[in-house]
Amino acid sequence: MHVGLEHYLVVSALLFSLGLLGVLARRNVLVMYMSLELMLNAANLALVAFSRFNNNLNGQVMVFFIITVAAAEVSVGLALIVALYRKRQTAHVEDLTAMKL
Amino acid sequence: MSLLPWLILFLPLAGAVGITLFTQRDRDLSAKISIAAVWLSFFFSGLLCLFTSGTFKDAGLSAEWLTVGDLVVDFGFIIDPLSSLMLFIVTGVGGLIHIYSYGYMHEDRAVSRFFASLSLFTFAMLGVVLANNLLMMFIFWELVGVSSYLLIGFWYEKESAADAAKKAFITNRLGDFGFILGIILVWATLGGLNFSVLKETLAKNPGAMGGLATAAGLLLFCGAMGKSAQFPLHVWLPDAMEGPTPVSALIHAATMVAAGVYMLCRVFFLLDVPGSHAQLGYMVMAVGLAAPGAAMFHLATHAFFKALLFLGAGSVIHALHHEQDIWKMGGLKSKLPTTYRTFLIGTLALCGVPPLSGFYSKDGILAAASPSGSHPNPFLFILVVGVAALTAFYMARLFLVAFLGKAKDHCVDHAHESPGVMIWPLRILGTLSVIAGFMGLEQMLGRFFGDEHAHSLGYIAQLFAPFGHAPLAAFFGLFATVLGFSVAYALYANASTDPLPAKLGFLARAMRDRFYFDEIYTGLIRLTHEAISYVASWIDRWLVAGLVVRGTHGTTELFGRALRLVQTGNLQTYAFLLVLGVALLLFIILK
Amino acid sequence: MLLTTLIFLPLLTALLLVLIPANFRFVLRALSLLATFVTMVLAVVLFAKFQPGVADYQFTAQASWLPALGISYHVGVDGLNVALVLMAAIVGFAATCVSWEIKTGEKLFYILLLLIIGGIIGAFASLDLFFFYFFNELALVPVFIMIGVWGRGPDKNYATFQITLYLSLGAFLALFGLIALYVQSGANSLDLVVLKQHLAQKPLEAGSQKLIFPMLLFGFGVLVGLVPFHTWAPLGYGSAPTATAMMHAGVLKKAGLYAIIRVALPFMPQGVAEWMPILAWLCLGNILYCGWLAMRQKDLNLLIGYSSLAHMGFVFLGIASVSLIGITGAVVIMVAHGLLAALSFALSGWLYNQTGTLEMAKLGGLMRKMPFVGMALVICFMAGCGLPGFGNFVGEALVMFGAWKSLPWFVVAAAWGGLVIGGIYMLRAIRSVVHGPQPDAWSGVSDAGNIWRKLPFAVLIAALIIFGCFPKLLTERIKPNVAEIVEAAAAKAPAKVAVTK
Amino acid sequence: MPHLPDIFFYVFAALTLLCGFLVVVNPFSRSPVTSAMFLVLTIISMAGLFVLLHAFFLAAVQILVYAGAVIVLFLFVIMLLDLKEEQRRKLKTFSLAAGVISVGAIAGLTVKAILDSGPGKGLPAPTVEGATAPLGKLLFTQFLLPFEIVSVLLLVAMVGVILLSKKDLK
Repeated sequence: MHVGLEHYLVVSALLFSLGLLGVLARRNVLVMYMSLELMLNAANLALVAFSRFNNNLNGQVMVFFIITVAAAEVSVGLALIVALYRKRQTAHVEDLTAMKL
Repeated sequence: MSLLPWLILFLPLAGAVGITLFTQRDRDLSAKISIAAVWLSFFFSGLLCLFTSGTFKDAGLSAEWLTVGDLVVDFGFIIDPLSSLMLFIVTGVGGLIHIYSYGYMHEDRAVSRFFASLSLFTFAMLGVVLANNLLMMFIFWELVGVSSYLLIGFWYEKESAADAAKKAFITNRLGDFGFILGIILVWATLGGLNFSVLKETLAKNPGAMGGLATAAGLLLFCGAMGKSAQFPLHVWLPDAMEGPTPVSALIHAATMVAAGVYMLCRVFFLLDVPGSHAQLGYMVMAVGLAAPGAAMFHLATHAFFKALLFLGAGSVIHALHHEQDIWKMGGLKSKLPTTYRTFLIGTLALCGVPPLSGFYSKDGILAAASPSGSHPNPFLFILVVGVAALTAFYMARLFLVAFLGKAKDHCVDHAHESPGVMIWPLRILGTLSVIAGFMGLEQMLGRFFGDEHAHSLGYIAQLFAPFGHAPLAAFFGLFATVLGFSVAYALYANASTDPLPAKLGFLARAMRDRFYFDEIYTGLIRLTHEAISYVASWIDRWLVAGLVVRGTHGTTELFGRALRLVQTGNLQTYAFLLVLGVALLLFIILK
Repeated sequence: MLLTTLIFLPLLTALLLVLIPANFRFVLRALSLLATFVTMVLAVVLFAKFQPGVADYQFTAQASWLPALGISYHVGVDGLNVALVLMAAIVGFAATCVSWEIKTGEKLFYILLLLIIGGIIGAFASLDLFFFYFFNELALVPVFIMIGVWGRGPDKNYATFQITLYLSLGAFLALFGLIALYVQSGANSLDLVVLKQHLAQKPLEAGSQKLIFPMLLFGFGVLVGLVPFHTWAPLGYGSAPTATAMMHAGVLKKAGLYAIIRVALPFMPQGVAEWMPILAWLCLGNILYCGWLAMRQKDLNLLIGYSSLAHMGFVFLGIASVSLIGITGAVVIMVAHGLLAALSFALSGWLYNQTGTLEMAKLGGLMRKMPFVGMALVICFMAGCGLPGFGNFVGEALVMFGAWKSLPWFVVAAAWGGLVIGGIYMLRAIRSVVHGPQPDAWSGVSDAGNIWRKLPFAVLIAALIIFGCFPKLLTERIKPNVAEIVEAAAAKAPAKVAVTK
Repeated sequence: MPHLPDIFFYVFAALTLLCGFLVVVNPFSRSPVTSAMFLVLTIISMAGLFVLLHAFFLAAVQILVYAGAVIVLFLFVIMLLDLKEEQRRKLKTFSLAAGVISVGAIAGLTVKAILDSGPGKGLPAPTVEGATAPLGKLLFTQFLLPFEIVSVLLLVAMVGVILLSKKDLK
């Protein structure tokens, strides 16, 4: 079968689900963060695929922005994790339950 | 010319405001400003009377105060014999009391405040007198209430004075409640507030008030009851004696109590509807008997001799350094000769001894009720005669015990006559009490109220007039006075303690406690307002604030606590719930 | 332009204060005083220049803001709000004057106070309901913060929660009503002028009128303390710092009433016919029930709080009468009561500062030590029980005259509540606070000594007396607009309450 | 005879998914370092997919930014924090099962939806080229404002990171 939009979208969906699973199952904040990156990339893939098959470059511009924002987000997020680690001596979500009253 | 009423009315107010704002510190100056203001008013009243001979109508007398829709309220004056006479009483008697107070209050710390209140009182009374419409009258009516409140409670640090002031105001308020409703009722049925407008409307259509006449009359009368201290709203008056004695004179005699009668005379035409008399008759007898002229006449003479008596009593109290128990006095005749003489005149006038003024004015009322009078009413006639006898009795008692006989306490030894500023008002009032009866006031008022029989007689003829046209009334009046005097003399001529309580037993105790009216009122208020407010407070605290508000708050919090169990604080639990939600949504959308 | 200056002068001053360091206390206070004083003077100028007897909006200014939704900044005054703007400016100045009592966090306090003042003037002046709501909320939010931070008494936090929740709920309901009005009217605008023209040609359907009207009535009613949504008021005022209580009880509350008269009455005649009888009964709740509650109070501030609710009852009675005289009276009361409530809380604030308590059983005989404040208190309470010579009397008398024809028995009850019950609790308060012998504990208290301390009281009393003696100043301005509103509101059916005669 | 790019697609897709899987659930190692390394592989194979989609510029950016910067940052933090703890902790079976079920549901639903709807049907032959020049033109004309905003965002992120990394963070 000729590879079309559907194929890329399925790959994107599966990749997204993998990332989601990582966020849900892993206990290490850093790995959860990586899983988030996976999810972002899955979205990127879908966008690029749409862009290609719809003959419209706007999708790729969007991806460009996503990558930029993701970079910013990663830097801030990691800085937060470092700060958190300094304070609590852990990077383990089960130990970070300050939100509980 | 039309400037005069404005000056008369606002001079005392200017005095009060000036004293309050600028001369609080200078006690002497404050007193002088106040006295000057009231006497200037008196002077202008004289001018007004001279130039207008009693009646005056002019556009400059009225200004629009408030107009909304069909409610038109003017700020205007009515100048007729009735108000002219009252102007003289208020400014004249009031002015004498001002002067008297200058001596009486000399020692007091807060003279400025006293005179400011006095001026305010004069202003308010003048307003009531001059008002040309019901609402303006009500406005000044209320101001009279508040200024009397300030005066009665002048010594506010005394618990009794503060309580008395409060009581006077609240009792007056009960009357005002009726008054304002009466005003609204009259306005709603007749469509106006000005006395002249109302009179015209009623003249054109005598039945305009219809079935509401009685209601309106009773409501307006309610207001008069409060101010004039008519039964059952009389309870505040005895307590009002807690104020300085000149205030008692002012309230009792000269003006405030008179305001009620004046108001009834002013709105007399509204009440002059068959059927409404009967209810009123037993209360304000003369007005009820359709004899407002007699009522106003008595009001004027009463102002003179009642003020005289109070000021005389004040003079005694002043001389004895605030000793008020008559059973500690006695033998004041030689110590206070002028006070003694003027007090004697006052007593005789009040008791209705001819040829003093009280005899004539009381006779006017008696004559109206006598079998040959305009409104024969034997029951009232007997009642009035009885009251006259009682009056003679208690006044003679007071006089015998306080002025005659031997001194009963050593405080009398140091007594000396009051200074001139206090004595001269007594002398003037004494003179007025003597001559007011045959000056022709009665005829003047009679003409105003449309009695065509009234005509001027010579002064000598005037002296004997009562015996001429209603001999029965005159003789009964005299008889009552003589009876009262004799009984009092028999009991008190040489008494050193009061023999009466022992003889009357329970009745005396009831009298001492003023027939338990205070207790009844306190009980009534407890039973109604206190009880309701207790219940309201309970409802508010436990049902509204407690059950409903706290209940809502409690239920919300309960839900919150239940939901808090889900809040583990674990990021992944939240994420899991989120994902479940997303899955559910996707399922619903995509299925 | 004058109006815009009036609104933004306090707001910009608040912005300026942000830039001044917190320890420049004198500068902060002086600037706030200056700004509010100028605002007051400008408001007086506005009031004086206002041309009475004309029903149109004057001093209007308009700037497009969100054309897609038909929202624009549109301000202007007519007879209804010109006096309210003046009242707000006067009370604002007085509230700034009495704020010397604040000793901590003055910077934030003055900023919030200026926000309240600018916000509420903006709310009164706005002719676009969006901006009315926005400015009203701008003024309300600082109230919560101020009670929470500078409040007093043990129930401070509960009071803050309660007042926040109640007022937010009321505002939410009202917002819902306004949005419903926006959608249902189809005018694509919340501008009063546009709405009026649009609704004159195409009135709302009866069904939506009957739904939107109660939303506005009760939503704004909660903001005013309509029984049974009143419990927040006394407690909140009892805990609030003086200036906040003055601003809220005096001015902010009136915004709710203003909105009812301005929006609910003229646009929804059928809603009026449906709901006014209920309002008439509820207003009795305010007049009598709150009056009785006031009789029971042992704390001066709670007493003032309940009595202010009782006064609101008169306004509601005036509104419920839907008559020219009654509603004119209601507006007069709004103005007079604003001044009066501010005066009462300013005085009770002074007493609290001097004695540290407002429990009436503990006070007494204060007249000797503080003749000025004592006299002002007597004047204030006398005005509170409807003494002629003060603005309140004019308003209450007008309401009673106006309501007589449609609601006679309610007037009887109201007169009883105002004259007798009001007299009883006000005089009891005077008796127990300033009269009687003076306990030794208060030998150290002091009167409002210098002119600055006396100024706020003097300004408020003077305003009350001026409006009381010359009511035409107010009524001549109010009348034409009320006449329009009554005409619109009574178009369908006048309020009639079935009362057995 | 399959088309050559199609073969490449299957290879890269399989690589991407496999490496992604190993990022999340690696049966042999719980170390974050391994996850990070597999993330690099995922990203590189995704760059391959981008190339297949003619998004050359993005493919380059992907490798440069992600593999070159982001993952390095990750590794840097991992080394800095010296994380070993998770190795000792077991994955809870319950949470894993719950995760797998819910995520599986989502995956199943989306994939089914994609396959059912067939979004690629009837589209014209793809001609668009994601080269640097057209993309750049677009970025500096139509998307100039977002571009500038994003640059400000980067600045803000930079400032934020510096602030967060201060020692005496309170």
